[in-house]
Amino acid sequence: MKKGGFLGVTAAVFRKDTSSEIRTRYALNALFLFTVTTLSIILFSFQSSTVPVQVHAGLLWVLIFFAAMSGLSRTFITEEDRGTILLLKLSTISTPVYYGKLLFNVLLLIALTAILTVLYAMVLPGFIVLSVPTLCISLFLGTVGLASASTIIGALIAKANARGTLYPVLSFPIVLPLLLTVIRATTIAMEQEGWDAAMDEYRVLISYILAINAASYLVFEYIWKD
Amino acid sequence: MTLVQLTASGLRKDFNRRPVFSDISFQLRPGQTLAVAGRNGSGKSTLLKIVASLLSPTAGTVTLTVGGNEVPARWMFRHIGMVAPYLHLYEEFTALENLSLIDRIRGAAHTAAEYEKLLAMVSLERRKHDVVRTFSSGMKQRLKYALAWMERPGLLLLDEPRTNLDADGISMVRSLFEEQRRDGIVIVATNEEDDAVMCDDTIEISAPRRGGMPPPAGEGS
Amino acid sequence: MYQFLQDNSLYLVLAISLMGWAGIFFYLKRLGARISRLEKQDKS
Amino acid sequence: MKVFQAILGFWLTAVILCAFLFPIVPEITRWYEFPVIPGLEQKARILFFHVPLAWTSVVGFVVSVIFAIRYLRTKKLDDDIRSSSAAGLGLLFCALTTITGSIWAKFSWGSFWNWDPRETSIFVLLLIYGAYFALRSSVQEDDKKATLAAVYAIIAGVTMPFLMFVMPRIIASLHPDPIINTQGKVSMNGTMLTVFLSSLAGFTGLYFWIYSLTVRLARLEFKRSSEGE
Repeated sequence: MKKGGFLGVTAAVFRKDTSSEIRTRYALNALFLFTVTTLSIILFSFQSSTVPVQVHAGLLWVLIFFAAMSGLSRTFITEEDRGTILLLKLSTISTPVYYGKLLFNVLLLIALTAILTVLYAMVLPGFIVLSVPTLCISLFLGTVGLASASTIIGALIAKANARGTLYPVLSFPIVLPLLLTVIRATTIAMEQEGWDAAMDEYRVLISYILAINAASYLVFEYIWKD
Repeated sequence: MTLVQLTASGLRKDFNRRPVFSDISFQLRPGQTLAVAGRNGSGKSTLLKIVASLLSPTAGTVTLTVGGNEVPARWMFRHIGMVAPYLHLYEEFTALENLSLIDRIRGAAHTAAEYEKLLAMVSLERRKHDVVRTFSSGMKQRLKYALAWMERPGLLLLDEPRTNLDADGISMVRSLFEEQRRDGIVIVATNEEDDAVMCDDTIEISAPRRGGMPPPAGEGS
Repeated sequence: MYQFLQDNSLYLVLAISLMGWAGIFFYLKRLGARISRLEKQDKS
Repeated sequence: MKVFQAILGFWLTAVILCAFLFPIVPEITRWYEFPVIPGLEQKARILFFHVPLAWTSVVGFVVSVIFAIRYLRTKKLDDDIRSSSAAGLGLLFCALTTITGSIWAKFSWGSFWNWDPRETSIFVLLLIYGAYFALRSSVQEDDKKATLAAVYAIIAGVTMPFLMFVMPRIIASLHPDPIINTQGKVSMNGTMLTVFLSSLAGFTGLYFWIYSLTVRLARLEFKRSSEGE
């Protein structure tokens, strides 16, 4: 990229998506409603019974996973549905579009995860964390990985029909290794002190993030064309 | 504006192994204009998309050279301005925002004065702070012209150029067209005789018939 | 009879497996021949 | 081709005979005897068939990913035919693995499904195959279908090794039950290993035989459908 530079264009795509989201609230509304409904369902079903730690860790990530599934495909689908993707194609190459949208999804999911976790901890007193740093690191890495996988699958799904059902179906086997690892890391955060107790899990998560992003970088060009 | 030269050779496109058109070749030098004619569904838009490298052909090549150097397909957009019915704007943004956002994504940064000038050219200066959703289809079409014209592209692709435009709009398109043909290339896909006669050349595309089957439906003209 | 089958169940399983394999084998061979025939038809 | 088929025929027949006829004894004295594996006994024999099935379903996946990469490079629909045929066959073998596996699980561990690491891995492979074909069926246009399917196969191919790596660590911690680990401690003697490896080779050969038939059939179908229009 000569003019504007790669980073500049990526930032421009990101800015366009952010201000579009603020104007239309396609994803935000869906995510907000999703959070409220699922949390209240969990609250009603648990009442005051105590549940083991692993269940909390698992449940939290089930929430985050489905939230990602309901919100993160929008950024590509709206471009495709409204026919604005051609305008983008006539304006830039694939890579900055991909990274702009990835950045948007990552930040959206990080914000969502933060809110979800705080709400979850407030509403369910059984959610006790021994090591807050471990929790934060796991949530962060898990969210980045989940957002990365969701973004490339979202780009795929935007080109297909029957997207609503297909999105979780395609994503689940891809993110399962990530989910299992991050659930384990979250469990460790609730059981052990010290930020490095889940070091192995961090390594797996980081290499997952690197691998999925490298693959996405290589294949996105092919989704983008045609 | 940079001087560009466009060569298309042996272009052919199949949809699901059914040919839309085949063996289309042409060469355009700066100052040349070409009209693409054909029935509805004959693949005029498909041809334009292929020339803009938005779609890859089943066979054949499109080469764009700038100052004698060939431009790789993924960078072609830099020299292309396109106006087409299937090209949509960001409706949640204002006219001005559409210009500046796309400008940034293109990696360029025109000044506010230049945006004003463009909007004045397409007579939208009074509505520049209104979101595009509230625009009439003619106004959207005008804004598309402003977007296509912003970079002063070497190659201008117009699909159904007068869609939704009033007499004023059509004369604006005319003057753009004349301006562009001084040292740039224009390709117009059209059904209207008036548009075709403006151009130096016309190519007529029709689906290669196979056993009397009608050409595939669905792909808009 | 039942006793005999139970004592020699291993051989029973063996026999079934062998028959199954033979079935698959000859089915595949026939399929291959049929595909070759179709390919020849298509060429000519 | 004829020779290959004849060899394969004898090869797998021999494997089946050896797998069932060689006796399982506590104390090995002769070359053709298998050692007793505690908790499995006669049931150990399914090892010679179940594991190769699982292996071939993974081979199918790998072949599919390789041709997916090739398709993206060449954009020739023939590579897509090969990729999707490999995946289709992989799906079949994956289903067979699941069935034989859960029969074994029923007799060894008492229930058809235990979510032990390998069961879960094969289940996820099944999900990937399912998702792959769901994606294919939701796209109409040939080129687009092939591209999207290829991209998905590649993404899945990148994440699958993580599953293989992550799974045993995670599940072991959730299921400390020692019974489930018997599988990991399978100790084979030389004879057993030879038969086992021969079976792996035989099943791989069988896979590629069926694979070539499937590809040829798919090509014929492809040709017919483009001419028929």
